[in-house]
Amino acid sequence: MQLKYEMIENTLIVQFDGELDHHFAESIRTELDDMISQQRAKNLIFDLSGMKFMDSSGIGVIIGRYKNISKFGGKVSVIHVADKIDKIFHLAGLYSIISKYTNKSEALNRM
Amino acid sequence: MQLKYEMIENTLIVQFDGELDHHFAESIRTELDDMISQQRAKNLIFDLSGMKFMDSSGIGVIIGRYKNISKFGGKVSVIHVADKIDKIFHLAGLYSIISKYTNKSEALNRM
Amino acid sequence: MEYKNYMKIEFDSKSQNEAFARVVVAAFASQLDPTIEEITDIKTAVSEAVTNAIIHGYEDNTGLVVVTCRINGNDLEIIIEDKGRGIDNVEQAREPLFTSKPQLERSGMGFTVMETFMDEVEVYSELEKGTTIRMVKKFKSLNVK
Amino acid sequence: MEYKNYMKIEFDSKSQNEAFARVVVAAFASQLDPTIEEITDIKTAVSEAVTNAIIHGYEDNTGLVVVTCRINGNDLEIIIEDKGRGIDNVEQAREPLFTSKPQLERSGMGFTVMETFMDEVEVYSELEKGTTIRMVKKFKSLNVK
Ligand SMILES: Nc1ncnc2c1ncn2[C@@H]1O[C@H](COP(=O)(O)OP(=O)(O)O)[C@@H](O)[C@H]1O
Ligand SMILES: Nc1ncnc2c1ncn2[C@@H]1O[C@H](COP(=O)(O)OP(=O)(O)O)[C@@H](O)[C@H]1O
Repeated sequence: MQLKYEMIENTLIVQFDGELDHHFAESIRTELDDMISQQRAKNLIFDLSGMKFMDSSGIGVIIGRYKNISKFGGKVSVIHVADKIDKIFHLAGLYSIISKYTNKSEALNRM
Repeated sequence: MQLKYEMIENTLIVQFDGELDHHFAESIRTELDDMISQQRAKNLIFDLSGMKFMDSSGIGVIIGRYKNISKFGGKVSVIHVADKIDKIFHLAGLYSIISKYTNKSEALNRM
Repeated sequence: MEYKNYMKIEFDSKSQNEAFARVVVAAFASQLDPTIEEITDIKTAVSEAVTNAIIHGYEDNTGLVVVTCRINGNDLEIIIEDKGRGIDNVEQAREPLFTSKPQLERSGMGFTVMETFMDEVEVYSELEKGTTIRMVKKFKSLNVK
Repeated sequence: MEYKNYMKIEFDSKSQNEAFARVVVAAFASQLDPTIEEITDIKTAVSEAVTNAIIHGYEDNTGLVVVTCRINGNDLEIIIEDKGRGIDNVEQAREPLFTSKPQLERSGMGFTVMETFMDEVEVYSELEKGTTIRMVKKFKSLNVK
Protein backbone atom coordinates (compact mmCIF):
# COMPACT_ATOMS: atom_id res chain seq x y z
CA MET A 1 0.00 0.00 0.00
CA GLN A 2 1.43 3.34 -1.08
CA LEU A 3 -0.03 6.82 -0.74
CA LYS A 4 0.46 9.61 -3.23
CA TYR A 5 -0.45 13.18 -2.30
CA GLU A 6 -1.47 16.29 -4.19
CA MET A 7 -2.46 19.64 -2.67
CA ILE A 8 -4.86 21.85 -4.66
CA GLU A 9 -5.68 25.10 -2.85
CA ASN A 10 -6.79 23.91 0.59
CA THR A 11 -7.75 20.40 -0.49
CA LEU A 12 -5.49 17.40 -0.02
CA ILE A 13 -5.96 14.59 -2.54
CA VAL A 14 -4.73 11.20 -1.37
CA GLN A 15 -4.33 8.44 -3.89
CA PHE A 16 -4.25 4.88 -2.58
CA ASP A 17 -2.14 2.38 -4.48
CA GLY A 18 -2.42 -1.25 -3.40
CA GLU A 19 -4.45 -3.24 -0.88
CA LEU A 20 -6.11 -1.66 2.14
CA ASP A 21 -6.75 -4.08 4.98
CA HIS A 22 -6.30 -3.87 8.77
CA HIS A 23 -2.53 -4.40 8.48
CA PHE A 24 -2.03 -1.45 6.14
CA ALA A 25 -4.71 0.67 7.84
CA GLU A 26 -2.58 0.61 11.00
CA SER A 27 0.52 1.72 9.15
CA ILE A 28 -0.95 4.52 7.05
CA ARG A 29 -3.17 6.21 9.66
CA THR A 30 -0.38 8.23 11.26
CA GLU A 31 1.20 9.04 7.91
CA LEU A 32 -2.12 10.41 6.68
CA ASP A 33 -2.80 12.49 9.80
CA ASP A 34 0.70 13.95 9.73
CA MET A 35 0.26 14.96 6.11
CA ILE A 36 -3.12 16.59 6.81
CA SER A 37 -1.76 18.77 9.61
CA GLN A 38 1.54 19.49 7.88
CA GLN A 39 -0.26 20.71 4.73
CA ARG A 40 -2.95 22.46 6.83
CA ALA A 41 -5.51 20.78 4.59
CA LYS A 42 -9.10 21.87 5.07
CA ASN A 43 -10.75 19.33 2.77
CA LEU A 44 -9.79 15.80 1.83
CA ILE A 45 -10.40 13.74 -1.31
CA PHE A 46 -9.74 10.00 -1.28
CA ASP A 47 -8.84 8.87 -4.80
CA LEU A 48 -9.48 5.12 -4.91
CA SER A 49 -8.53 4.55 -8.56
CA GLY A 50 -5.45 2.52 -7.58
CA MET A 51 -7.17 0.49 -4.84
CA LYS A 52 -6.68 -3.19 -5.65
CA PHE A 53 -8.46 -4.54 -2.59
CA MET A 54 -10.33 -3.08 0.38
CA ASP A 55 -12.17 -4.63 3.29
CA SER A 56 -14.13 -2.90 6.07
CA SER A 57 -10.90 -1.63 7.63
CA GLY A 58 -10.94 1.00 4.89
CA ILE A 59 -14.21 2.40 6.20
CA GLY A 60 -12.55 2.94 9.57
CA VAL A 61 -9.72 4.86 7.93
CA ILE A 62 -12.13 7.12 6.04
CA ILE A 63 -14.48 7.75 8.97
CA GLY A 64 -11.52 8.44 11.25
CA ARG A 65 -10.21 11.15 8.89
CA TYR A 66 -13.75 12.52 8.44
CA LYS A 67 -13.99 13.06 12.19
CA ASN A 68 -10.79 15.13 12.27
CA ILE A 69 -11.52 17.12 9.11
CA SER A 70 -15.15 17.91 9.97
CA LYS A 71 -14.14 19.33 13.37
CA PHE A 72 -12.63 22.27 11.48
CA GLY A 73 -15.50 22.60 9.02
CA GLY A 74 -13.82 20.68 6.20
CA LYS A 75 -15.33 18.20 3.79
CA VAL A 76 -14.34 14.71 2.78
CA SER A 77 -15.15 12.96 -0.48
CA VAL A 78 -14.25 9.82 -2.40
CA ILE A 79 -13.61 9.45 -6.14
CA HIS A 80 -13.10 6.52 -8.52
CA VAL A 81 -14.95 4.04 -6.30
CA ALA A 82 -15.09 0.47 -7.69
CA ASP A 83 -18.41 -1.41 -7.53
CA LYS A 84 -17.52 -3.80 -4.68
CA ILE A 85 -16.13 -1.01 -2.53
CA ASP A 86 -19.15 1.13 -3.34
CA LYS A 87 -21.33 -1.69 -2.00
CA ILE A 88 -19.38 -1.76 1.27
CA PHE A 89 -19.66 2.04 1.59
CA HIS A 90 -23.44 1.87 1.06
CA LEU A 91 -23.82 -0.88 3.68
CA ALA A 92 -21.92 1.26 6.17
CA GLY A 93 -24.04 4.33 5.43
CA LEU A 94 -20.85 6.18 4.55
CA TYR A 95 -22.58 8.37 1.98
CA SER A 96 -24.62 10.09 4.67
CA ILE A 97 -21.45 11.86 5.83
CA ILE A 98 -19.17 11.99 2.80
CA SER A 99 -19.83 12.50 -0.91
CA LYS A 100 -18.89 10.35 -3.86
CA TYR A 101 -17.82 11.96 -7.14
CA THR A 102 -16.64 10.43 -10.41
CA ASN A 103 -13.35 12.28 -10.66
CA LYS A 104 -11.03 14.92 -9.23
CA SER A 105 -12.35 17.95 -11.07
CA GLU A 106 -15.95 17.18 -10.17
CA ALA A 107 -14.96 16.71 -6.52
CA LEU A 108 -12.95 19.96 -6.46
CA ASN A 109 -15.84 21.91 -8.01
CA ARG A 110 -18.32 20.70 -5.41
CA MET A 111 -16.03 21.01 -2.38
CA MET B 1 -0.66 -24.84 -19.72
CA GLN B 2 -1.50 -24.43 -23.39
CA LEU B 3 0.31 -25.78 -26.43
CA LYS B 4 0.56 -23.99 -29.76
CA TYR B 5 1.73 -25.87 -32.84
CA GLU B 6 3.41 -24.91 -36.08
CA MET B 7 4.54 -27.32 -38.82
CA ILE B 8 7.46 -26.22 -41.03
CA GLU B 9 8.39 -28.85 -43.63
CA ASN B 10 8.81 -32.01 -41.56
CA THR B 11 9.49 -30.25 -38.26
CA LEU B 12 6.83 -29.70 -35.60
CA ILE B 13 7.34 -26.66 -33.41
CA VAL B 14 5.53 -26.80 -30.06
CA GLN B 15 5.19 -23.65 -28.02
CA PHE B 16 4.49 -24.06 -24.31
CA ASP B 17 2.43 -21.38 -22.65
CA GLY B 18 2.06 -21.60 -18.87
CA GLU B 19 3.43 -23.78 -16.10
CA LEU B 20 4.76 -27.28 -16.71
CA ASP B 21 4.66 -29.53 -13.66
CA HIS B 22 3.66 -33.16 -13.08
CA HIS B 23 -0.07 -32.29 -13.24
CA PHE B 24 0.16 -30.65 -16.65
CA ALA B 25 2.79 -33.14 -17.91
CA GLU B 26 0.21 -35.90 -17.50
CA SER B 27 -2.41 -34.00 -19.43
CA ILE B 28 -0.29 -32.82 -22.37
CA ARG B 29 1.67 -36.02 -23.08
CA THR B 30 -1.07 -37.71 -25.11
CA GLU B 31 -1.98 -34.49 -26.87
CA LEU B 32 1.64 -34.03 -27.95
CA ASP B 33 2.06 -37.63 -29.15
CA ASP B 34 -1.19 -37.46 -31.11
CA MET B 35 -0.06 -34.28 -32.84
CA ILE B 36 3.34 -35.76 -33.72
CA SER B 37 1.83 -38.83 -35.41
CA GLN B 38 -1.04 -36.90 -37.00
CA GLN B 39 1.36 -34.39 -38.58
CA ARG B 40 3.86 -37.17 -39.39
CA ALA B 41 6.53 -34.92 -37.88
CA LYS B 42 10.09 -36.13 -38.25
CA ASN B 43 11.76 -33.50 -36.05
CA LEU B 44 10.54 -31.62 -32.99
CA ILE B 45 11.38 -28.18 -31.61
CA PHE B 46 10.27 -27.23 -28.10
CA ASP B 47 9.81 -23.46 -27.93
CA LEU B 48 10.00 -22.55 -24.24
CA SER B 49 9.57 -18.77 -24.63
CA GLY B 50 6.16 -18.84 -22.94
CA MET B 51 7.16 -21.20 -20.14
CA LYS B 52 6.36 -19.49 -16.85
CA PHE B 53 7.45 -22.33 -14.59
CA MET B 54 8.99 -25.77 -15.05
CA ASP B 55 10.17 -28.43 -12.64
CA SER B 56 11.87 -31.77 -13.38
CA SER B 57 8.60 -33.17 -14.77
CA GLY B 58 9.38 -31.16 -17.91
CA ILE B 59 12.57 -33.17 -18.45
CA GLY B 60 10.48 -36.33 -18.48
CA VAL B 61 8.19 -34.86 -21.14
CA ILE B 62 11.13 -33.87 -23.35
CA ILE B 63 13.05 -37.16 -22.95
CA GLY B 64 9.87 -39.15 -23.58
CA ARG B 65 9.29 -37.36 -26.91
CA TYR B 66 12.99 -37.67 -27.77
CA LYS B 67 12.72 -41.47 -27.43
CA ASN B 68 9.82 -41.63 -29.90
CA ILE B 69 11.27 -39.16 -32.40
CA SER B 70 14.80 -40.63 -32.42
CA LYS B 71 13.45 -44.13 -33.18
CA PHE B 72 12.61 -42.81 -36.66
CA GLY B 73 15.86 -40.90 -37.10
CA GLY B 74 14.41 -37.51 -36.13
CA LYS B 75 15.99 -34.77 -34.03
CA VAL B 76 14.71 -32.83 -31.01
CA SER B 77 15.82 -29.38 -29.95
CA VAL B 78 14.84 -26.65 -27.47
CA ILE B 79 14.78 -22.90 -28.05
CA HIS B 80 14.29 -19.84 -25.82
CA VAL B 81 15.44 -21.62 -22.65
CA ALA B 82 15.36 -19.42 -19.52
CA ASP B 83 18.36 -19.55 -17.15
CA LYS B 84 16.75 -21.60 -14.37
CA ILE B 85 15.39 -24.17 -16.79
CA ASP B 86 18.74 -24.28 -18.56
CA LYS B 87 20.32 -25.16 -15.21
CA ILE B 88 17.88 -28.06 -14.72
CA PHE B 89 18.59 -29.31 -18.27
CA HIS B 90 22.34 -29.23 -17.64
CA LEU B 91 21.97 -31.13 -14.36
CA ALA B 92 19.98 -33.82 -16.17
CA GLY B 93 22.55 -34.11 -18.96
CA LEU B 94 19.80 -33.30 -21.43
CA TYR B 95 22.16 -31.54 -23.82
CA SER B 96 23.96 -34.81 -24.58
CA ILE B 97 20.89 -35.98 -26.51
CA ILE B 98 19.12 -32.82 -27.66
CA SER B 99 20.42 -29.45 -28.88
CA LYS B 100 19.69 -25.97 -27.59
CA TYR B 101 19.34 -23.06 -30.01
CA THR B 102 18.52 -19.41 -29.46
CA ASN B 103 15.56 -19.20 -31.82
CA LYS B 104 13.40 -20.92 -34.38
CA SER B 105 15.36 -20.04 -37.52
CA GLU B 106 18.65 -21.17 -36.00
CA ALA B 107 17.04 -24.45 -34.90
CA LEU B 108 15.46 -25.04 -38.34
CA ASN B 109 18.77 -24.36 -40.11
CA ARG B 110 20.63 -26.88 -37.98
CA MET B 111 17.95 -29.58 -37.95
CA MET C 1 -18.83 -38.08 -8.89
CA GLU C 2 -18.65 -34.49 -7.71
CA TYR C 3 -15.24 -32.88 -7.71
CA LYS C 4 -13.84 -32.59 -4.19
CA ASN C 5 -10.75 -31.02 -2.74
CA TYR C 6 -9.56 -30.08 0.72
CA MET C 7 -6.99 -27.84 2.34
CA LYS C 8 -6.32 -26.50 5.80
CA ILE C 9 -3.88 -23.78 6.75
CA GLU C 10 -2.79 -22.42 10.11
CA PHE C 11 -0.63 -19.38 10.76
CA ASP C 12 0.44 -16.94 13.47
CA SER C 13 -2.06 -14.21 14.35
CA LYS C 14 0.08 -11.47 12.78
CA SER C 15 -1.49 -8.77 10.67
CA GLN C 16 0.99 -9.53 7.84
CA ASN C 17 -0.83 -12.84 7.44
CA GLU C 18 -4.16 -11.19 6.52
CA ALA C 19 -3.01 -10.69 2.93
CA PHE C 20 -1.41 -14.14 2.94
CA ALA C 21 -4.70 -15.80 3.97
CA ARG C 22 -6.56 -14.03 1.15
CA VAL C 23 -4.04 -15.18 -1.44
CA VAL C 24 -4.16 -18.78 -0.21
CA VAL C 25 -7.95 -19.05 -0.32
CA ALA C 26 -8.10 -17.32 -3.71
CA ALA C 27 -5.45 -19.71 -5.09
CA PHE C 28 -7.39 -22.71 -3.81
CA ALA C 29 -10.66 -21.36 -5.22
CA SER C 30 -9.10 -20.88 -8.64
CA GLN C 31 -9.89 -24.56 -9.40
CA LEU C 32 -13.55 -23.56 -9.49
CA ASP C 33 -12.88 -21.31 -12.46
CA PRO C 34 -14.27 -18.30 -10.62
CA THR C 35 -15.12 -14.89 -12.02
CA ILE C 36 -13.07 -11.92 -10.80
CA GLU C 37 -16.13 -10.82 -8.84
CA GLU C 38 -16.42 -14.16 -7.03
CA ILE C 39 -12.72 -14.04 -6.15
CA THR C 40 -13.08 -10.51 -4.76
CA ASP C 41 -16.08 -11.62 -2.69
CA ILE C 42 -14.26 -14.48 -1.00
CA LYS C 43 -11.04 -12.48 -0.52
CA THR C 44 -13.03 -9.74 1.22
CA ALA C 45 -14.96 -12.16 3.45
CA VAL C 46 -11.79 -14.06 4.39
CA SER C 47 -10.03 -10.79 5.14
CA GLU C 48 -12.82 -9.79 7.55
CA ALA C 49 -12.90 -13.10 9.43
CA VAL C 50 -9.11 -13.47 9.66
CA THR C 51 -8.71 -9.85 10.82
CA ASN C 52 -11.35 -10.47 13.50
CA ALA C 53 -9.52 -13.57 14.74
CA ILE C 54 -6.30 -11.55 15.00
CA ILE C 55 -7.55 -8.32 16.58
CA HIS C 56 -10.64 -9.45 18.51
CA GLY C 57 -9.89 -13.13 19.15
CA TYR C 58 -6.25 -12.89 20.19
CA GLU C 59 -6.02 -9.15 20.87
CA ASP C 60 -2.37 -8.51 21.75
CA ASN C 61 -1.40 -12.15 22.20
CA THR C 62 -0.09 -14.47 19.51
CA GLY C 63 -2.15 -17.51 18.69
CA LEU C 64 -2.96 -19.67 15.70
CA VAL C 65 -5.60 -18.87 13.11
CA VAL C 66 -6.87 -21.92 11.21
CA VAL C 67 -8.54 -21.69 7.80
CA THR C 68 -10.12 -24.81 6.28
CA CYS C 69 -11.50 -24.97 2.74
CA ARG C 70 -13.55 -27.73 1.16
CA ILE C 71 -14.69 -27.89 -2.43
CA ASN C 72 -17.81 -29.92 -3.03
CA GLY C 73 -18.93 -29.65 -6.61
CA ASN C 74 -19.51 -25.93 -7.13
CA ASP C 75 -19.54 -25.01 -3.45
CA LEU C 76 -16.61 -23.66 -1.51
CA GLU C 77 -16.88 -23.98 2.27
CA ILE C 78 -14.49 -21.79 4.27
CA ILE C 79 -14.06 -22.21 8.02
CA ILE C 80 -12.02 -19.70 10.01
CA GLU C 81 -11.17 -20.56 13.61
CA ASP C 82 -9.39 -18.98 16.52
CA LYS C 83 -8.87 -20.18 20.09
CA GLY C 84 -9.14 -16.64 21.43
CA ARG C 85 -11.45 -14.80 23.84
CA GLY C 86 -14.74 -15.62 22.11
CA ILE C 87 -17.80 -13.43 21.52
CA ASP C 88 -20.09 -12.35 24.36
CA ASN C 89 -23.22 -11.78 22.36
CA VAL C 90 -23.14 -13.13 18.82
CA GLU C 91 -26.44 -11.57 17.79
CA GLN C 92 -25.23 -8.09 18.79
CA ALA C 93 -21.82 -8.71 17.18
CA ARG C 94 -23.48 -9.46 13.84
CA GLU C 95 -25.40 -6.16 13.82
CA PRO C 96 -24.14 -3.61 11.30
CA LEU C 97 -21.94 -0.91 12.88
CA PHE C 98 -21.52 -2.75 16.19
CA THR C 99 -17.89 -2.84 17.26
CA SER C 100 -16.18 -3.41 20.62
CA LYS C 101 -13.06 -1.63 19.40
CA PRO C 102 -13.99 1.86 18.16
CA GLN C 103 -10.64 3.09 19.54
CA LEU C 104 -8.92 1.00 16.82
CA GLU C 105 -11.12 2.71 14.21
CA ARG C 106 -13.04 -0.50 13.56
CA SER C 107 -16.25 0.19 11.67
CA GLY C 108 -18.34 -2.73 12.93
CA MET C 109 -19.06 -3.78 9.35
CA GLY C 110 -17.07 -7.02 9.24
CA PHE C 111 -19.96 -9.44 9.70
CA THR C 112 -22.20 -7.42 7.39
CA VAL C 113 -19.57 -7.63 4.66
CA MET C 114 -19.24 -11.41 5.13
CA GLU C 115 -23.01 -11.81 4.92
CA THR C 116 -23.26 -9.65 1.82
CA PHE C 117 -20.46 -11.36 -0.10
CA MET C 118 -21.06 -15.01 0.87
CA ASP C 119 -24.10 -17.26 0.47
CA GLU C 120 -24.04 -18.59 4.04
CA VAL C 121 -22.40 -17.31 7.23
CA GLU C 122 -22.60 -19.16 10.55
CA VAL C 123 -20.94 -18.05 13.78
CA TYR C 124 -20.08 -20.38 16.68
CA SER C 125 -18.41 -18.83 19.68
CA GLU C 126 -17.72 -19.62 23.30
CA LEU C 127 -16.14 -17.23 25.79
CA GLU C 128 -12.49 -18.03 26.57
CA LYS C 129 -12.65 -20.90 24.07
CA GLY C 130 -12.68 -19.18 20.70
CA THR C 131 -14.69 -18.43 17.60
CA THR C 132 -15.47 -20.39 14.44
CA ILE C 133 -16.91 -18.76 11.33
CA ARG C 134 -18.31 -21.06 8.65
CA MET C 135 -19.04 -19.52 5.26
CA VAL C 136 -20.19 -21.00 1.96
CA LYS C 137 -19.87 -19.53 -1.51
CA LYS C 138 -21.76 -21.12 -4.37
CA PHE C 139 -19.78 -20.62 -7.55
CA LYS C 140 -21.82 -19.96 -10.64
CA SER C 141 -19.10 -20.15 -13.25
CA LEU C 142 -18.94 -23.94 -13.56
CA ASN C 143 -22.69 -24.23 -14.13
CA VAL C 144 -22.33 -22.55 -17.47
CA LYS C 145 -20.15 -25.33 -18.93
CA MET D 1 14.45 -9.55 17.96
CA GLU D 2 14.56 -11.47 14.72
CA TYR D 3 11.43 -11.44 12.64
CA LYS D 4 9.54 -14.72 12.91
CA ASN D 5 6.48 -16.13 11.24
CA TYR D 6 4.89 -19.53 10.90
CA MET D 7 2.38 -21.31 8.71
CA LYS D 8 1.35 -24.88 8.06
CA ILE D 9 -0.84 -26.14 5.27
CA GLU D 10 -2.28 -29.56 4.53
CA PHE D 11 -4.12 -30.66 1.41
CA ASP D 12 -5.30 -33.73 -0.51
CA SER D 13 -2.65 -35.53 -2.58
CA LYS D 14 -4.17 -34.41 -5.88
CA SER D 15 -1.98 -33.22 -8.71
CA GLN D 16 -4.06 -30.02 -8.97
CA ASN D 17 -2.60 -29.05 -5.60
CA GLU D 18 1.00 -28.97 -6.86
CA ALA D 19 0.49 -25.49 -8.32
CA PHE D 20 -1.49 -24.47 -5.24
CA ALA D 21 1.37 -25.48 -2.91
CA ARG D 22 3.85 -23.42 -4.94
CA VAL D 23 1.64 -20.33 -4.79
CA VAL D 24 1.12 -20.67 -1.03
CA VAL D 25 4.82 -20.97 -0.21
CA ALA D 26 5.71 -18.14 -2.60
CA ALA D 27 3.04 -15.91 -1.01
CA PHE D 28 4.37 -16.66 2.47
CA ALA D 29 7.96 -16.04 1.37
CA SER D 30 7.04 -12.66 -0.09
CA GLN D 31 7.47 -11.15 3.40
CA LEU D 32 11.21 -11.74 3.00
CA ASP D 33 11.29 -9.33 0.08
CA PRO D 34 12.72 -12.01 -2.22
CA THR D 35 14.21 -11.58 -5.68
CA ILE D 36 12.36 -13.21 -8.58
CA GLU D 37 15.18 -15.74 -8.73
CA GLU D 38 14.78 -16.71 -5.08
CA ILE D 39 11.02 -17.15 -5.58
CA THR D 40 11.59 -19.38 -8.62
CA ASP D 41 14.08 -21.46 -6.62
CA ILE D 42 11.67 -22.18 -3.78
CA LYS D 43 8.69 -22.73 -6.10
CA THR D 44 10.68 -25.31 -8.05
CA ALA D 45 11.95 -27.12 -4.92
CA VAL D 46 8.45 -27.17 -3.39
CA SER D 47 7.00 -28.46 -6.63
CA GLU D 48 9.50 -31.37 -6.64
CA ALA D 49 8.87 -32.40 -3.04
CA VAL D 50 5.07 -32.07 -3.22
CA THR D 51 4.96 -34.00 -6.50
CA ASN D 52 7.04 -36.77 -4.92
CA ALA D 53 4.68 -36.98 -1.95
CA ILE D 54 1.73 -37.32 -4.34
CA ILE D 55 3.11 -39.77 -6.90
CA HIS D 56 5.70 -41.76 -4.91
CA GLY D 57 4.42 -41.39 -1.35
CA TYR D 58 0.71 -41.98 -1.92
CA GLU D 59 0.84 -43.52 -5.42
CA ASP D 60 -2.79 -44.06 -6.40
CA ASN D 61 -4.29 -43.48 -2.94
CA THR D 62 -5.43 -40.20 -1.50
CA GLY D 63 -3.63 -38.94 1.57
CA LEU D 64 -2.65 -35.64 3.12
CA VAL D 65 0.43 -33.66 2.21
CA VAL D 66 1.60 -31.25 4.91
CA VAL D 67 3.80 -28.24 4.22
CA THR D 68 5.20 -26.23 7.12
CA CYS D 69 7.09 -22.94 6.73
CA ARG D 70 9.01 -21.02 9.34
CA ILE D 71 10.66 -17.66 8.90
CA ASN D 72 13.58 -16.98 11.22
CA GLY D 73 15.28 -13.74 10.33
CA ASN D 74 16.38 -14.20 6.71
CA ASP D 75 15.95 -17.97 6.64
CA LEU D 76 12.93 -19.79 5.33
CA GLU D 77 12.56 -23.39 6.50
CA ILE D 78 10.17 -25.54 4.45
CA ILE D 79 9.11 -29.00 5.62
CA ILE D 80 7.11 -31.28 3.31
CA GLU D 81 5.61 -34.43 4.80
CA ASP D 82 3.60 -37.39 3.64
CA LYS D 83 2.40 -40.46 5.48
CA GLY D 84 2.88 -42.65 2.42
CA ARG D 85 4.98 -45.69 1.55
CA GLY D 86 8.38 -44.25 2.46
CA ILE D 87 11.75 -44.58 0.69
CA ASP D 88 13.67 -47.85 0.65
CA ASN D 89 17.13 -46.45 0.15
CA VAL D 90 17.43 -42.69 0.65
CA GLU D 91 21.02 -42.49 -0.57
CA GLN D 92 20.11 -44.13 -3.87
CA ALA D 93 16.94 -42.02 -4.19
CA ARG D 94 19.00 -38.82 -3.94
CA GLU D 95 21.27 -39.83 -6.81
CA PRO D 96 20.74 -37.85 -10.03
CA LEU D 97 18.68 -39.76 -12.60
CA PHE D 98 17.53 -42.47 -10.17
CA THR D 99 13.79 -43.02 -10.39
CA SER D 100 11.55 -45.90 -9.39
CA LYS D 101 8.89 -44.75 -11.86
CA PRO D 102 10.43 -44.52 -15.35
CA GLN D 103 7.07 -45.74 -16.75
CA LEU D 104 5.56 -42.40 -15.59
CA GLU D 105 8.34 -40.57 -17.48
CA ARG D 106 9.93 -39.41 -14.24
CA SER D 107 13.45 -38.15 -14.81
CA GLY D 108 14.94 -38.94 -11.40
CA MET D 109 16.08 -35.32 -11.07
CA GLY D 110 13.74 -34.19 -8.26
CA PHE D 111 16.20 -34.43 -5.38
CA THR D 112 19.01 -32.96 -7.50
CA VAL D 113 16.82 -29.94 -8.30
CA MET D 114 15.96 -29.46 -4.61
CA GLU D 115 19.65 -29.63 -3.68
CA THR D 116 20.63 -27.18 -6.39
CA PHE D 117 18.00 -24.58 -5.61
CA MET D 118 17.98 -24.71 -1.81
CA ASP D 119 20.74 -24.15 0.75
CA GLU D 120 19.96 -27.26 2.82
CA VAL D 121 18.00 -30.44 2.03
CA GLU D 122 17.46 -33.23 4.56
CA VAL D 123 15.45 -36.40 3.95
CA TYR D 124 13.88 -38.52 6.68
CA SER D 125 11.95 -41.56 5.59
CA GLU D 126 10.62 -44.79 7.03
CA LEU D 127 8.97 -47.58 5.03
CA GLU D 128 5.18 -47.68 5.43
CA LYS D 129 5.38 -44.58 7.66
CA GLY D 130 6.16 -41.78 5.24
CA THR D 131 8.70 -39.21 4.17
CA THR D 132 9.72 -35.80 5.48
CA ILE D 133 11.81 -33.37 3.45
CA ARG D 134 13.32 -30.40 5.30
CA MET D 135 14.74 -27.61 3.19
CA VAL D 136 16.21 -24.22 4.06
CA LYS D 137 16.62 -21.19 1.85
CA LYS D 138 18.76 -18.28 3.05
CA PHE D 139 17.36 -15.10 1.55
CA LYS D 140 19.94 -12.54 0.54
CA SER D 141 17.65 -9.66 -0.28
CA LEU D 142 17.07 -8.41 3.28
CA ASN D 143 20.79 -8.24 4.02
CA VAL D 144 21.15 -5.41 1.54
CA LYS D 145 18.92 -3.07 3.52
N1 LIG E 1 -12.99 -13.81 16.23
C1 LIG E 1 -13.57 -12.99 17.14
N2 LIG E 1 -13.24 -13.12 18.48
C2 LIG E 1 -13.80 -12.31 19.40
N3 LIG E 1 -14.68 -11.34 19.10
C3 LIG E 1 -15.05 -11.15 17.82
C4 LIG E 1 -14.51 -11.97 16.78
N4 LIG E 1 -15.05 -11.57 15.61
C5 LIG E 1 -15.89 -10.57 15.90
N5 LIG E 1 -15.90 -10.29 17.23
C6 LIG E 1 -16.71 -9.27 17.91
O1 LIG E 1 -17.75 -8.88 17.04
C7 LIG E 1 -17.70 -7.45 16.81
C8 LIG E 1 -18.21 -7.11 15.44
O2 LIG E 1 -17.36 -7.63 14.46
P1 LIG E 1 -17.30 -6.98 13.00
O3 LIG E 1 -18.68 -6.89 12.47
O4 LIG E 1 -16.34 -7.77 12.19
O5 LIG E 1 -16.77 -5.51 13.22
P2 LIG E 1 -15.34 -4.91 13.63
O6 LIG E 1 -14.27 -5.93 13.36
O7 LIG E 1 -15.19 -3.72 12.75
O8 LIG E 1 -15.42 -4.58 15.08
C9 LIG E 1 -16.26 -7.09 17.07
O9 LIG E 1 -16.12 -5.73 17.40
C10 LIG E 1 -15.91 -8.01 18.24
O10 LIG E 1 -16.39 -7.51 19.47
N1 LIG F 1 7.82 -38.81 -0.83
C1 LIG F 1 8.32 -39.97 -1.33
N2 LIG F 1 7.79 -41.15 -0.99
C2 LIG F 1 8.29 -42.31 -1.48
N3 LIG F 1 9.33 -42.37 -2.34
C3 LIG F 1 9.90 -41.21 -2.73
C4 LIG F 1 9.44 -39.95 -2.25
N4 LIG F 1 10.20 -38.99 -2.81
C5 LIG F 1 11.10 -39.62 -3.59
N5 LIG F 1 10.94 -40.96 -3.56
C6 LIG F 1 11.75 -41.98 -4.27
O1 LIG F 1 12.96 -41.37 -4.68
C7 LIG F 1 13.11 -41.47 -6.09
C8 LIG F 1 13.86 -40.28 -6.66
O2 LIG F 1 13.11 -39.10 -6.49
P1 LIG F 1 13.36 -37.85 -7.44
O3 LIG F 1 14.83 -37.53 -7.44
O4 LIG F 1 12.45 -36.76 -7.03
O5 LIG F 1 13.01 -38.37 -8.91
P2 LIG F 1 11.60 -38.72 -9.61
O6 LIG F 1 10.48 -38.08 -8.86
O7 LIG F 1 11.74 -38.13 -10.96
O8 LIG F 1 11.50 -40.20 -9.60
C9 LIG F 1 11.70 -41.63 -6.63
O9 LIG F 1 11.68 -42.26 -7.89
C10 LIG F 1 11.07 -42.49 -5.53
O10 LIG F 1 11.41 -43.85 -5.67
